[in-house]
Amino acid sequence: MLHENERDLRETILRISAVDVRKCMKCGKCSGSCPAYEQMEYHPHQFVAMVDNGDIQALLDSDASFKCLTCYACTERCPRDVRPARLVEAVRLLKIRKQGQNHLKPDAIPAKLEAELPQQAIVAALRKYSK
Amino acid sequence: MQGTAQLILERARELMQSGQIQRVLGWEKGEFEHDPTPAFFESEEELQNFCYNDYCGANLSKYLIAASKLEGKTLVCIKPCDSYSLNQLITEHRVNREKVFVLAVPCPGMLDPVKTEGKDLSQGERKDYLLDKCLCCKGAEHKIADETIEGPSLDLAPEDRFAQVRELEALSPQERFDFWRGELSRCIRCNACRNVCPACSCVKCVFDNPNSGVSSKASADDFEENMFHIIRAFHVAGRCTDCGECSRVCPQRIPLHLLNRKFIADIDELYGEYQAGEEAEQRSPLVNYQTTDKEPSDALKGRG
Amino acid sequence: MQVRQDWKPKIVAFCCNWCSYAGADLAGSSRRSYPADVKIIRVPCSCRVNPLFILRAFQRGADGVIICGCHPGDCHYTSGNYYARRRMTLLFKMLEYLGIEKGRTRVEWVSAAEGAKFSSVMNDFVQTVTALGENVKLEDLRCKEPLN
Amino acid sequence: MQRIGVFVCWCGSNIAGPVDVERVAEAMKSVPGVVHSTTYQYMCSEVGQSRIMEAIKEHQLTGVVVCSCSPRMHENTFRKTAQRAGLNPYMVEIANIREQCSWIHKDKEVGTQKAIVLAKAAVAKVMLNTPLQAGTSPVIKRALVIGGGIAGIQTALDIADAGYEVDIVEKSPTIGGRMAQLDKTFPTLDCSACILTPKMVDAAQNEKIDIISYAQVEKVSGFVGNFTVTIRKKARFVDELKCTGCGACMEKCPSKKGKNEFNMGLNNRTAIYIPFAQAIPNVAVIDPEQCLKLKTGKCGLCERVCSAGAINYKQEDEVFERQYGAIVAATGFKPIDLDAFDEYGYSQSKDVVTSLEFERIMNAAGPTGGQLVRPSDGKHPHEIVFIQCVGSRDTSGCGKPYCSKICCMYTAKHAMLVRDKYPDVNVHVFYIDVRTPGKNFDEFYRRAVEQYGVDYIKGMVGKVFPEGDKLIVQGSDLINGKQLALQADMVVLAAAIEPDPSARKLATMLTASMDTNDFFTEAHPKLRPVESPTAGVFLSGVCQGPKDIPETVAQAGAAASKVIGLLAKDHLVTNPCVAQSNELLCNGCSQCERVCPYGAISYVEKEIRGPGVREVRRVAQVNPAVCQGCGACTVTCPSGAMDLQGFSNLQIMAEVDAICK
Repeated sequence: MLHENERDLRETILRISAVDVRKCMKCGKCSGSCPAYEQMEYHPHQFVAMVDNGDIQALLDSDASFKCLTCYACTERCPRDVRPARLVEAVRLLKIRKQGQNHLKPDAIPAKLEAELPQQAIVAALRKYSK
Repeated sequence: MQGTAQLILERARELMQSGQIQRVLGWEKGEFEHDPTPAFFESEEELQNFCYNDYCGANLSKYLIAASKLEGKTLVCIKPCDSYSLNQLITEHRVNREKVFVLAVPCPGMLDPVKTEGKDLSQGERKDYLLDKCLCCKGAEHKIADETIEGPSLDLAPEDRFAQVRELEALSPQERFDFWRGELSRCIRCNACRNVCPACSCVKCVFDNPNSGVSSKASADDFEENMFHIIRAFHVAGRCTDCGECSRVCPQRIPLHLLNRKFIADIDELYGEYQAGEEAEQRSPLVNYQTTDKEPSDALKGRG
Repeated sequence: MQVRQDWKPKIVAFCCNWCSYAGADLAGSSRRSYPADVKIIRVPCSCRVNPLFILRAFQRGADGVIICGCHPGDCHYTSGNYYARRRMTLLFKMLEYLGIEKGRTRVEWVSAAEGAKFSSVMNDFVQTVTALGENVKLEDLRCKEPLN
Repeated sequence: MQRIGVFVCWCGSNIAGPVDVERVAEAMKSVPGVVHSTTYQYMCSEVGQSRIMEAIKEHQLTGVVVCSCSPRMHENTFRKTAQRAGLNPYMVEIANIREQCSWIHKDKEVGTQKAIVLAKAAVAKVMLNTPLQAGTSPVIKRALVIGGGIAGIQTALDIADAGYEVDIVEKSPTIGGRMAQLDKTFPTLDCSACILTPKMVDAAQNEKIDIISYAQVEKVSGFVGNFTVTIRKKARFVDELKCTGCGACMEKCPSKKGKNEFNMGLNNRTAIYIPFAQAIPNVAVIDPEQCLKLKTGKCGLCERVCSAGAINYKQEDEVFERQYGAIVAATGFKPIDLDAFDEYGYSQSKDVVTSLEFERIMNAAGPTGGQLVRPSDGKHPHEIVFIQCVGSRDTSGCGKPYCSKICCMYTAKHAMLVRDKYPDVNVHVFYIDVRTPGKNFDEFYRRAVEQYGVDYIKGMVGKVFPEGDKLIVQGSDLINGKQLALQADMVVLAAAIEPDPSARKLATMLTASMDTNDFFTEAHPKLRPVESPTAGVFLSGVCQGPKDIPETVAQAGAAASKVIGLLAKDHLVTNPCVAQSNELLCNGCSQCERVCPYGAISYVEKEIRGPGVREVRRVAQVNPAVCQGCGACTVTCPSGAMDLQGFSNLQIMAEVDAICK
């Protein structure tokens, strides 16, 4: 049995993502497709399994959701139409919606700037990683 | 309207002269402007009485059942909303497509003689005088046509046709019962609704068949009034195009279309949107199924 | 409304020959009782039940009508209960729309192995209909025997 | 005027305990129409039955109601009893006062009252019964098998073995089907051709079997026992009777650009060709798309070299009709198209192949002579990656939702064969689950792992892309929690299988139902797995669902035994409780036809004469040999033209009335 809190978190993630994690047949094609696999502490298939298990806190504590490139390869190739990227997105949203949990702050931007980096990417990242 | 009528007549004459059609199915002038009646015109001479005016609300498609049995081709004037009924009749093999020349005629919305009676039409908007069915117009597109006469169409955002159904659904069972008792108790069993309905085209109606077990010429009590209308609505469920003729012709002004629309609303909600007569050879939702259809117990959940 | 003290509802149960009628038989052979108010009419398939029969039952004074068939997917005729499911759903929703208490109509899937289910379904249905009382909205008074 | 006899059974104390049977019998005496009412301890006993027979004669009964146990128990018994006494067996109705009354009601008053109502309902019904005659229809003693793969061949051989004539209609120029393309078969690794071709020869030499190759079914009419089938035999441009299969024409043919279908398009063939060496019939065929003579009128080399004079450029399609008593669908399967699976690089690299292509590459008679080489450059591969479940178990819409069933085993077979023949080649298999239910199947798979050192990786491949002359296979290794990027020389995709596209058209012609995946539906998923719901149509092989060779052969035999059972009868006795259309009431609207699960309803234009009516009208007709009596049509019919004999509208309403009284 899950704790009430765990259950709530699980429900929240499922509601935000509209993903049916029970459809997963644990084939691992999502993680086989993921270009950010090495950077992510938890991999796309683990997001699905961990959400199903109600193990949301670990996902929230990890920065894996910010390493996801949102390329949707996992979602595109999933044979069961599970859409793991939306779970990653939901975890990220749940995190940045909390006070002071922004992953990217304007102050931190100058350090990340590279000459080649398009302006648009910075704005997009700011939108994606902070509320 | 007069321009349109003229265009229809000219074309009808041409086709008749060339021998492509044997007769015209249209509307005949009445005594007054507001009472044209459906009629067959067998000759150019007869066509002098043809009219197409603001009161030609009648759906002619059902008459084609009889016309299909006649020699030669019949030209029929079909308004956009009538085209659904015609498609449905073709799907059900009641009308022989080969024997029909479909002249698609434009419709600017038809007037309700009850609404216009004693009124000065220059006062108020056209909308106020339209037939109820026109207020939920399905649009200016003909779903079947051999040839199209261009002309003005109804420029009106259609009302939500299910609004009244939902209002009724929101009432308590007793209120609904009282509403329908009030309406249906006015029924005089004149059979006008049945006779005009393009879907109600059985060669012999169960209500006229002494062996059906439900025959009755006149409703003797509440039950039979209900029974007649429930059975009628059920028999046309999935085939009713919502042409609104039943309510239009009811001398007691019973809103019979609300029974049909209930079936349509439920079908749309439970089995996916379906418009009977949208095209020929469709499969009606009542002769179809999905293994995943909702269970009756779930579909009937909710209020009272 | 005057209800006689000894009033018992009249219930008509249409059961398909292959599953539900056999389920009713099993309820009997395993002695799972349900009220005698339920009388069963055997039909080959739930898709044989015409809305006319249901209205006829109400007309003649039935207080509740239940249709039992094979579970979806198990129809002896492969698809009959799927058609019945649509027809009955729409008909019962229409009756509800006309203000008839929806507890008076029901569709249940009972397999030939579900004797216990058949009995519990019937017990429950009789209870529901009894609570609703006599059917007065859909009856033909000429068909009624006079009240004593 | 009906004269009804009521017979109330005590069933020992089973009924007579909780029900006052004498009171029931007494009460029935006053029911209009009832002329005789009595009880007996055991109605089903010899004595009980003879009492019924005596009463039928003595009281000139026209109908009988037995108040007893469930009709599911003894309806047939009492029908036969009535028949022995000269009454039509369908003039008997049963009131179930045991299972549905005495066994569930303890209160004797309650039980007795209910028994009376049930008996009255049965009387009300029997008053409206009409004598019914079970009809008969003749059986044509010839079967048609559609599809000449192993399923069709086996079915035909078994039917012929029982002494019946059978035709095989095969759409390609030779029988053999998919099995002929296989190299080895699991789990025994015997050579596919070695076990299949003798069966093909048997079929060809069997006097009872007529192989109609390069042909298709165009139209089916009729019903069980009596089908009429139109067959189109496509023009081969070669006289089948004259051609000796010497192959001289193939050597001379200058047009060599046709895709070799037998080798899955891995190499080319000539315009005139014999699909493979052991083809049956071993007769050449000209591909009109490739033949220079047929396209341009210039060439004619094959005609010149053919010493048998078999070439006929003017040959035309031959269309003919034949009659059959039974039809077997054995249309088989094909691998799915991989267009929707770009990630595996099938269209980008020649070295990504399907398993069936790999089968041809490994086959000694295949395009490479059985040498394992890369299709792109002919080099020997060192790393091969197999990917399972390509398009199977896929609910995303790109593939098929079902498990294709055979892939786990043939992949293990391929992996094992490669390791056996080329120990220098490393073999990796990406799998989601390894499914090996079957005799000696799991042992086989374990042998691949344990003895042959095949590297099984639990996980799925995300993408395959060429890099230099290698293929990079990126996939997950779920057990080790790693993402792998393997360098492979070849990738083999276990593509899902799907029913042959011809099956859907055929199903429509046969009015046989199909599921959403286009597999034929069986009459009952457990108890009638080789019959279609359409009487007289049987299913053999993968057209009913994915299966391997042993299962296919078993099902082929089962289908054959069902066919034999049917053809062994001279006449079919039909159930008289079938639908009947009253032509005077029928609108011809086709609604009933759409709900009929058996295709029993057809329409005719007919002159209808009735009171005040004389016109030609389209009306429904029910074929009583095909109708199973479900009654779906009766409710669909708005005019009430369609009614069900034995369960008519009026009969059921009479029961309703009796119960509600």
